[in-house]
Amino acid sequence: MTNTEHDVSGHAHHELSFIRKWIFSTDHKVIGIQYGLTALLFLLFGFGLMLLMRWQLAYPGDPVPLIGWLFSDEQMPGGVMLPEFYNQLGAMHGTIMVFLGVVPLAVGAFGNYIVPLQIGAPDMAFPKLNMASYWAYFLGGVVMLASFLVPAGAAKAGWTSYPPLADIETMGQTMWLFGMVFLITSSLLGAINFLTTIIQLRTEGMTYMRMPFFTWVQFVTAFLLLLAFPPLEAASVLQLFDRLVGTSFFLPSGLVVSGEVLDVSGGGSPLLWQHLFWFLAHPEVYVLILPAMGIVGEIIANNTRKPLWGYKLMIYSIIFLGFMSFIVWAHHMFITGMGTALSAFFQITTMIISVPSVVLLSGLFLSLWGSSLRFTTPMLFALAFLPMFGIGGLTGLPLGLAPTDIPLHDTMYIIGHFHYLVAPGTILALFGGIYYWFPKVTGRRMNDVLGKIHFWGTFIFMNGIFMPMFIQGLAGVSRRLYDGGATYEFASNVIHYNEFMSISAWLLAVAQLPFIFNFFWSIWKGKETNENPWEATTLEWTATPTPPIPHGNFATTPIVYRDPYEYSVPGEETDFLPQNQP
Amino acid sequence: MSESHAVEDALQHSEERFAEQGAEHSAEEVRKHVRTYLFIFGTLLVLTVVTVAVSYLHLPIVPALIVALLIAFFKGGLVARHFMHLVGEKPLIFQFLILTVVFVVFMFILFIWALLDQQGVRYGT
Amino acid sequence: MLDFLDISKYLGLPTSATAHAPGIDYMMSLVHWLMLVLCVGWGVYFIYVLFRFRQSKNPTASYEGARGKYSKMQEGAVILIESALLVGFAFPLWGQLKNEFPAENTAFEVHIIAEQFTWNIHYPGADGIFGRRDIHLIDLSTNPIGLDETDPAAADDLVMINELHLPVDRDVVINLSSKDVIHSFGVPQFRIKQDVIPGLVIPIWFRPTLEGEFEIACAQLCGISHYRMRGFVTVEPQARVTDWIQQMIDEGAAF
Amino acid sequence: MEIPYTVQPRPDTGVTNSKVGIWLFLASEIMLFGGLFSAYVFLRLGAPEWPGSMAGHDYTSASEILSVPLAALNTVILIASSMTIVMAWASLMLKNFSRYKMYMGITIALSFGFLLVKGFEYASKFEHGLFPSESTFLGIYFVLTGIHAVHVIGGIVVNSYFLGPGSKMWKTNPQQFTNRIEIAGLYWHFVDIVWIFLFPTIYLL
Ligand code: HEA
Ligand code: HEA
Ligand code: CUA
Ligand SMILES: [Cu+2]
Repeated sequence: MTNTEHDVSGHAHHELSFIRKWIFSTDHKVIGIQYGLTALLFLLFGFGLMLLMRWQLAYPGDPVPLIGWLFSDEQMPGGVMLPEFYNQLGAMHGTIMVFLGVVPLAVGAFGNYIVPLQIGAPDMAFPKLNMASYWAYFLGGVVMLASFLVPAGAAKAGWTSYPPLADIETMGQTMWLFGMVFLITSSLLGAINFLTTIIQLRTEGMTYMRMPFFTWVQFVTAFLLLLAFPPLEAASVLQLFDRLVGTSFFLPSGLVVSGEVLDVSGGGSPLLWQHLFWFLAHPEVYVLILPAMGIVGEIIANNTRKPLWGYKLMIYSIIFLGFMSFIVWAHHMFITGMGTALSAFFQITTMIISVPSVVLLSGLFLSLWGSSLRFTTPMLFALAFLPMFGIGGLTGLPLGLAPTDIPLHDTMYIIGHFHYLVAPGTILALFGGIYYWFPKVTGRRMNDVLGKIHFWGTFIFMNGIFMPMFIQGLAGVSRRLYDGGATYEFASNVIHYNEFMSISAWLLAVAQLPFIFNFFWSIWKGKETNENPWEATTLEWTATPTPPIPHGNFATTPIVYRDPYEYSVPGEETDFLPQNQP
Repeated sequence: MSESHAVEDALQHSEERFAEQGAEHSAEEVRKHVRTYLFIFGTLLVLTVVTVAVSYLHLPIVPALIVALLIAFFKGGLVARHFMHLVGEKPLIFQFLILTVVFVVFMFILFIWALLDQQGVRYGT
Repeated sequence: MLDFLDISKYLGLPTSATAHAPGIDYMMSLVHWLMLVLCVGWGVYFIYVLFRFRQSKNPTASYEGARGKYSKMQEGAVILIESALLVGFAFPLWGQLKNEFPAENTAFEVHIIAEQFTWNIHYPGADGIFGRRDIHLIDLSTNPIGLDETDPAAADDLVMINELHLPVDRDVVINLSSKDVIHSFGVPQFRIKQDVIPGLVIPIWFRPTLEGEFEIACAQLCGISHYRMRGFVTVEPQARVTDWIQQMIDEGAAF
Repeated sequence: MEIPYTVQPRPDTGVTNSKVGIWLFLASEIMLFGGLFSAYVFLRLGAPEWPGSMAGHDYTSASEILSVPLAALNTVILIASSMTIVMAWASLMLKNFSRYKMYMGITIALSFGFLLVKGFEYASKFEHGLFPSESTFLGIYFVLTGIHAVHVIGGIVVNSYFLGPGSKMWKTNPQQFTNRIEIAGLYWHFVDIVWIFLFPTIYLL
């Protein structure tokens, strides 16, 4: 390690074959792009499932127009959706959105591409492992998709896969479990890589407290993935045993299914699965939100032209949030018959964990004070994230208090609560991130007019879908209902919202067309930019050329001299000072 | 610039250290380690015998549990401490381990607590 | 207690029909007040900031940014209010529902045995004793809960599908169990919801205060017909309930 | 391009990348087995009797079903292999490559020995109709030992690679090779520790 300069020219001439360069690449930037494209396709697919479902919810029992005939008789005879297909769509929508869409996009794509650049590293610490984790993810995705084709279709016990239902379900559930094992493996490998990279490969001068907000967020996220996923892996193995070997880890004695006494030894517990599942799944929801918050933080600092307010406080909040997220899981289980002491514990921890969220959101809000706001396309998405996260988070409070959770549990209110966090929340932030970093990845900017159309369409229609869910939920309408609640008398005055929500969903789909067009068009035809079009301060923007050089990123290893967001420093010529500026 | 020199110096230093380790001076050290390893190996064997022997006493469940787990923790500790040379390992590694152990303990305790504070009566066998 | 804070009507909660429901509604109102204040407060601030600090109005940003203690005060207030909600409402209400069961033999008792996709409701009849059940006696068309007819206590038992009759203004205890998968017994107007976990018999209690017809809605995904796993609750005076049970037995409507 | 700190430790953390990586991996493994052990405790405390009746017999203690001597033998085998792999690493530190090969070979042989004994155990269970589906006790026994055995197999694969093709690195980059053996050793010791806990919990309690 005598010279810190990397030999660039030697590599530039070294031509890799197409396959090594784009398919089995070990360059974090290519892997990031692979993750990104795959995850976007899965998002689109998951959205497509939901568009189908929303037809059934709006017009229960009516044949699906135009595309109904495409489906098999096991799914939609005569175009009319069967309840078993509805349940498949629901379970797979949840699974795909969470594990194959948002996490791979937020962590696999953005994290992979941006983190090494932001800390001035030549690549991830373990490039081969990085490739392996992408391919494990890919395989997991293939298994999940293939499960639609097996007899009786994909998993239909919800994304939560509660046994005994999941234990006695059809083959799709087995596929779901195998798919999950791949996805978990992928996440674990990825998490190890991120943590090692951030701990070991920070360039000179890049102390922890100089790390960009986004990198910090990825750091904590990686810890969550690393330590929360293994118990679900254990649970998946146990459920596989229940399904394939005939054990009864999750089956108590004395079950009678369809009038027949179930031929198992019994002695298990359905609640065991719930504990193991939520031990992962609660931290997982912070995995969904934290990267989004990181992206929003970057965009806000850049477009307000001032440092993030309370940077350190926010970092501490994230760490605290990450830690606490491991001990709140059973707030998903209040209604399972939890006693007073334990429920008190989990209510307290849940209320405690809401405090760092309040701090984080307040910090982002306060960052706007005294700024010089630029309403660029990414900024619009970032700004919209704030109130949307606020609404989603606030509606978590009545759920976190056990007595008020009684009427709300498993109603549409829950669906509204978390979609405000993951859809108008995370998805908006991810869109913002795409617009923001697109120039770094491609050297071209996306079209602004189309971007703004995309923004307003997405913002309005998402609210159109999810706001009425609170009304329905408060009225008591359960979730996961094939007919959207039409069976029930008490739902009759709120049932009509279903049509409105569904139309919003389809319009939301239309609103994505300008984005998809913009995305591909801009890759080849977008306006070319220099390496730092937003005049940003963090290291990824100082990497020249743009996109940064394969396998190495920086021609000279950058040295960091200052805090991440030195915007509008009094007495300086420019309103931004890159971190590597002495 | 001076900062970068400091880093290089540090690297240089650690390189030298490794070089030394390979040389005579540290060979002696390694041999000393080897003796420890053999001693630990012996202790582990003895403890295994003790564990099995105790199990033949058929103690009631609680003392049996305590003895068995104490010995297991002690054995695991020895392996971790010496074979995995946690003794003298860098603080970073300990930070990981402490964090992980905290979560495992939380999981353990909360699972058991959840089982105890559950409404309802089990039926069937 | 400060009735004007009760906004449960505007939240669109269904009518409340049990003794404990107003407590939950009141708490729900308070939480939503907290949410509303935070939402409106930050919302107004947000919109103001968007206008006040747009680039054309404020071309150079301030390096220091916001000052003052408002955010700390806000966080402090959130912590205080959440603690108050926990200690003042959440713990007592939960304790009441979980621990303060009515004294034995004072309450009206039924057993509900859930299955895909019906609620089997087992009334003990005049003797107040539930007949023995055995899973090996289960026969879907004649004996859905496996009631042992040889048990004398079973003689006057009534087993109905999806028909739950409860006395008004009397404590009710329901023992919930499931034959197959997890269901969830929920009656929105009662502010009651309890997962029915196979392998466990879970008791719940409440006190209906409003006569009328209500629906039991299964709240936990339990298979393809989860969406229509509906039951009916009739709350009426005790005498009518007793009569109804007798009438059903006489008519042989039951199993 | 070169990734820093693959061979030399980073000055401020004092460790190499792969050291950080393996310990993080082990942390996740601790959570995996922590989850499994928690599941075991959850099931066991919730069970009316343990191990309970299976294949038509009533059992009052695990040792009536499982063979304690075989498991004790396996404990000894694993501990010994832990010792030999650390000796393999020490041999490399002493620049004694052939000694390394010997110790690594013994480690792998011992691992196979472990699996062989395990195989005997499994086979004798199956012979008596003691399948995982017979009872929760047998289920958790097979899952815990099975997942552990998968880890042993993983270790065999890695160690064989370092004994065979992977050992060429000794010629080109002895220092990194030594590091790698240390890493492989850390994993292997972990597998040993898991067994140290598995043995009393499943067989003796
Ligand atoms: C990104 C995902 C995400 C996030 C961040 C959260 C955050 C929170 N969640 Fe949520 N939750 C989910 C995703 C998420 N959740 C999912 C997916 C489910 C359902 C799973 C299933 O059953 O399928 C769920 C379910 C769920 C339940 C279970 C309900 C039930 O099933 O009965 C509970 C209960 O406690 C809960 C609570 C909370 C709380 C207290 C927070 C807190 O962290 C929130 C803290 C935030 C705030 C308190 C906001 C602060 C706001 C301001 C300071 C100002 C606001 C300003 C304006 C509006 C302008 N959530
Ligand atoms: C991250 C998680 C996530 C996300 C983002 C979403 C997004 C959406 N969800 Fe979903 N949802 C869940 C997680 C998620 N959901 C879960 C966990 C459940 C519970 C499942 C269960 O019950 O088990 C659920 C359930 C659920 C239900 C309830 C079903 C029921 O209870 O019966 C509904 C109903 O409307 C719904 C709707 C939607 C809609 C309309 C969106 C929209 O916001 C979708 C928006 C998507 C896009 C806008 C796609 C953008 C992508 C592109 C534009 C691609 C571009 C491609 C290229 C450039 C290549 N979801
Ligand atoms: Cu029963 Cu849903
Ligand atoms: Cu949660």
